[in-house]
Amino acid sequence: MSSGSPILRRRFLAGGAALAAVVVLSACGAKTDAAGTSSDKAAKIDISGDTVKVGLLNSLSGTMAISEVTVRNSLLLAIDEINASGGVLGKKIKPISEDGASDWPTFAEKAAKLIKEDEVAATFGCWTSASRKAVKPVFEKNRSLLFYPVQYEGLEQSPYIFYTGATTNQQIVPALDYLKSQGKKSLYLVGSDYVFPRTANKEITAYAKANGMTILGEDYAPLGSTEFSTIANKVKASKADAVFNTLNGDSNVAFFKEYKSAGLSAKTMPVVSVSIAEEEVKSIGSQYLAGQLTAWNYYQTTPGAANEKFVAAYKAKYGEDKPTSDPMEAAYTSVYLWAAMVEKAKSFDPEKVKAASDGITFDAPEGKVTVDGATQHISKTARIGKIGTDGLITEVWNSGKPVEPDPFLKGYSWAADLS
Amino acid sequence: MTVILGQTFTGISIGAVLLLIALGLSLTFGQMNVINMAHGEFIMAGAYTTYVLQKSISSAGISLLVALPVAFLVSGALGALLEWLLIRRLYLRPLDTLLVTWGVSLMLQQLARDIFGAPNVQTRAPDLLTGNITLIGGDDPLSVANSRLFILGLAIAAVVALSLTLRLTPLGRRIRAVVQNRDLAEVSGISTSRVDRTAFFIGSGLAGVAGVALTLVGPIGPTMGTNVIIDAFLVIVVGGIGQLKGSVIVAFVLGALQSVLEYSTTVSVAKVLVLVAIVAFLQWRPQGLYTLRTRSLV
Amino acid sequence: MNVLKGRSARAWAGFAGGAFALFAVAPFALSDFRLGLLAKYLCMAMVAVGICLAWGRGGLLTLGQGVFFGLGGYAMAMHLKITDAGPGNLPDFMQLYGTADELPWWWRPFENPVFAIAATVLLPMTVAALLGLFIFRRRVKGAYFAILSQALASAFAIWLVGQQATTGGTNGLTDIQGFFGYDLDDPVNQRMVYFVIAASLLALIALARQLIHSRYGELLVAVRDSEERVRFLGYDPANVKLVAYVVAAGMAGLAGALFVPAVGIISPALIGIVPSIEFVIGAAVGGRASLVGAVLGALAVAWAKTALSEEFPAGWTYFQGLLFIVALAFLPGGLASLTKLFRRRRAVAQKSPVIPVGEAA
Amino acid sequence: MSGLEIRQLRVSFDGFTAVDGVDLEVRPGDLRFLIGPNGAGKTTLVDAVTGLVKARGSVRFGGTELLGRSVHRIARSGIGRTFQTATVFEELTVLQNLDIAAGAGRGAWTMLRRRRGVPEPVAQALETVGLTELADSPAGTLAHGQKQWLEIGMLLVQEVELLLLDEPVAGMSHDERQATGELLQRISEERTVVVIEHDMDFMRSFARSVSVLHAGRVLSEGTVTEVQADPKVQEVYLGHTAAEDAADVAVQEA
Repeated sequence: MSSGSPILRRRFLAGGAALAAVVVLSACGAKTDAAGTSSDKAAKIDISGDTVKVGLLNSLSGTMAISEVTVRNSLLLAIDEINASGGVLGKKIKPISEDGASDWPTFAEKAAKLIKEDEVAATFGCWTSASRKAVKPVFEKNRSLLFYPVQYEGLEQSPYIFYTGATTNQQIVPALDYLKSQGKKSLYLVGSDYVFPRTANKEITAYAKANGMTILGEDYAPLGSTEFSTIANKVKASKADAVFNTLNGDSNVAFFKEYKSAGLSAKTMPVVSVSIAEEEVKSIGSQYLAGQLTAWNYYQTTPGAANEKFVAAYKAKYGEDKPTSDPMEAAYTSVYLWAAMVEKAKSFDPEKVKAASDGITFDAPEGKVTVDGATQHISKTARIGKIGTDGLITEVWNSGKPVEPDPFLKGYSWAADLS
Repeated sequence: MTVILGQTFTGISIGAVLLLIALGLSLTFGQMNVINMAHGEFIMAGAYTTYVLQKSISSAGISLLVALPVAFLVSGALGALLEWLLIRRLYLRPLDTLLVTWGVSLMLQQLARDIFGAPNVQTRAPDLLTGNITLIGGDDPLSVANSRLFILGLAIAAVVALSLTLRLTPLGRRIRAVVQNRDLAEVSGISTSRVDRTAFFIGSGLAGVAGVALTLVGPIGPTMGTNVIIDAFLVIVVGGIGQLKGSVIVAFVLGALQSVLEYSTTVSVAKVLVLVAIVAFLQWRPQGLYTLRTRSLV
Repeated sequence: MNVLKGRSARAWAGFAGGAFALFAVAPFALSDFRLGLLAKYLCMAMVAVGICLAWGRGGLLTLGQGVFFGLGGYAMAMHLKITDAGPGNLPDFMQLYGTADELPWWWRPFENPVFAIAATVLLPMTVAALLGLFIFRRRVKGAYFAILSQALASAFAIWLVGQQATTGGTNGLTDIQGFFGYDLDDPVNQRMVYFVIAASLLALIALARQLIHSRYGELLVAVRDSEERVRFLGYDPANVKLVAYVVAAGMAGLAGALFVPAVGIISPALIGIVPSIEFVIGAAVGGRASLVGAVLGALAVAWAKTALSEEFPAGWTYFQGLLFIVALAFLPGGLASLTKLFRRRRAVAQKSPVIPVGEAA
Repeated sequence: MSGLEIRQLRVSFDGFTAVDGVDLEVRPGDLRFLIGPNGAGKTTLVDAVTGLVKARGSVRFGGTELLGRSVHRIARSGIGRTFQTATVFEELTVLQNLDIAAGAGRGAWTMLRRRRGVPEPVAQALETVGLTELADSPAGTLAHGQKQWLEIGMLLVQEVELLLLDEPVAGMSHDERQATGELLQRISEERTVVVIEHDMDFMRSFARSVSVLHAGRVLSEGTVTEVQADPKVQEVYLGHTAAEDAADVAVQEA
């Protein structure tokens, strides 16, 4: 990423010896050096025995647990299914769960633990961009694989991460295209104060500029903020045609309750949300959300046999009232994709798995997806949905065919200045 | 013009929410000097009470009204239990109380996660409370949300009820006696431990009531309490310990400040500025807006 | 005087034992990964040393240590990000989210390694001095001080998050690759970072011990127990408290600075209310007034967090909460009071006239 | 040695005037007792002199005006006091208590080093108040009377010229009172001592001069005999005194 001077691969020998002398332990530094440990080796993977371990890294406590627990559930479902049909390369998958605790340095610690102590073949998880940024160097340094299942802001392409959620051109750009086709000329942007919304809004602003739309306002609330009366007032006063919502987690509940109280609705000023899936609809209430729009690649109502099977299996395992959602589907898919890559590579070695990844397809609940080996993203069908009074989201538009991933938006002239 | 009026009402409504969540603390923190970090989880308990009641009472309006007293009892009972189990051992160690109750708050959050699931849950608001009243019509309309009016009314009712209780009932007199001079109260035949527990019951119960009100405007989930707890403490600190009127004034002033700053800057900047203003204010009045004149407080 | 000598000898023995464990046992007994975690715990222990001084000995409710930890950490991380990027280049996150084409003015001084290293300690100390000057002069005490510290920690974290273009926002500064020219990717260098941290911790312990047993340390306890009385002796208690507060802030800053190469990340998540409470809890569990207790307590709590969350990823917060409750509600002097209790029992059994003295109330 | 000179001192809290125009002069080397019924303003007067409460008027000690100065500055100009309840640093040893009291003028470097040995003034004070044996005991373990003596010792090492003692013998046994009285007499040879006291026997045995306060004013002043003979004192106070004496006796016998 950074194109600066390469860091000198010097060793701390001199300094180490001096320090060690002070503490009368001069042998220490040299000894380790003599052993000649080097980080150039890929992380070890434990394939002894008849199981292969994978890491599940999700927040099970803290503010992000509200979303991430469901992702872990669907990861476990996929692992169960694969194991039931014989496992991968003849080995059963053994999931090792770790709690990221909604705390980014903890994510980094747990990622290192999974790689170094458990010697997992791959890790699945992370939700926020911040947690992904925190673990990215860990996976890169140890040459281990992470499958990241959530839509994100793009502009990233780590050689050791597979992105199975949507990048911007598979979610945000289609949503903007849809709004444009509906004749919406002015937008108000509301988001949580972190990387994804800020970056997404930069992209939206660039798109608007190139497409004759105006941005009437842009507001951010700290993550977890639940006081939205002022923002609702501002949105209302702006008289925008539509609102583009990149709020995350708890804030959405407060925002939509306030939105309705301010007398705004899907009829007067529709809101397109990119972080509200079935699980969030359930916790906010269709009372507040009916008629509002969402942009994803999957809904519980998406037609097809693969989805019927997924929804049925999920409900059978976790309860009839539990909905499925896009990040859950992307997580579920990511396990199958990894398994397919491993089978094709005939090895658990990350380098071989990476090499085998290009062109792997899977009939996912969202439809057929294909891995793009160059970007390590997957092609996905973009879908705009409308939230119904029953709390389910039904598709009102889709891209017709899977959209190729373009994390750096190279195919869009308006995005030239973004990165 | 309508913007100013609209923001004024927003300030009042933010203030009402602040007041409601801080009111219970004015007893437990303000009167008894206990820093109870689990207060936020008592708010959470009130909100979940509403959720549970809605499962058996189908009318959203009736279940909300029933939830108010039930949540008061549930959170109050939790508070009394906490006082009996832990806090009574810690009256002379304020920071230890803070750390211990923080441990309690961690456990209660996890408990909520295990009972109700990690995702937020939903309650339905009665239709009456999701609408708004239009004050000025026309091209530049001004309206106030019914839910906010309800919370404002609830906050006022709670303040009046609490101050009447403290002033007029024998219980209130006993609480004030214990606050002002514990030893004297004890030798005058007041069971201070029973008064402490009752005060804690009422303070925590008020948190439960606040929890019911919060279901109208915010999320209902395991971490909903942690989001509001520090703001609530600040209201009491700035208002002055042991003084209800200080808390009332400060809640509305902070609400107004927050709404004005949020409108003219951003939410984050507004939050930082409000906190800086509070620190500056405490430089001027280190004991808060109103103080009890006693020789040994804090 | 014999008592004093005995205590001193025991302290030396303990210190030597600790150094032996840190330098001779841990590096051989632990894997690279566990040693890295130990380095992280040692950073927590460094904060606890300061807390022991300010809270345990001085009675100051230091609930804003996250701010000082963060200041130190960011000062170090800013310098490392600049050098990672190389001359003339912007740090990676600025290229992604930034709007400016050059380094913001307040980043520039951190290009200089000497300035950056000095800032890791002096910046938190300066901030603490300014804050303390206001707070202690105005005699903001007890619960007020605690809540105010938390509010400040929270404000600082919110501010950092809001300035994504220049601070990395919620992400913080991640992917730190080099440490003054040494590649942090290399396990040997990671190990040296561990040694630097261990040596720093021992140095801080020695410094704190000197302070605690100096005349100043005695005065600090006097201020804790009766501030008014000290004032009548002709001291200004505000200054006495200020010194402890500022030293504790410097220690937290150094801990934050060393945390960065050890873990490779500094973020607002390490600054807000929760980490600030966690810093204090370690010292409280071990015994706030005892240096050994505070350090071991911080290590134990940090270790327990890792161990419990690895063992019970879905329910570990029950155990963590329970640990805090049991240790603090039922052992006011922390785990250190257990040894005292034991020693007293033994002393009573020997019928020697030892007078029981409680820990700080 | 300096004397204390108070002119028209007034202290009021929320409209209640606790000290209402007191004029008081204490000669250098005096052992002055302040007596008066509860609420007469004795403690408030001492509070005002030491800067604890805001007051109007004038308080001069050795020619310098004290009103308006901060507590620790007043303390540094040679004025020390004790409180009704003994406040020593319970967790520190007797020696540490005295060492701290002796050290207000120490420089930073001295402060940051350990104490080596026992400083001469501290050793002397230990001797004077009779606590040499207990030098290494924590102050929290001392008997009540010993704590009072330690407090007085702390004032001695502080090199104060004026000692303001608030009921130093309350709760002491007869022997302890006797010892304390003799100690005060010794001390007042080189310093000025002002004692607030309710114990009339103690006052009669040791006072060099007496001021009687009543309702925030000085009612009478003079030697013990003069004051006892004053009809004003007898009128408003003596009845009270008899009752207090009885109470004191009761306490002693209990």
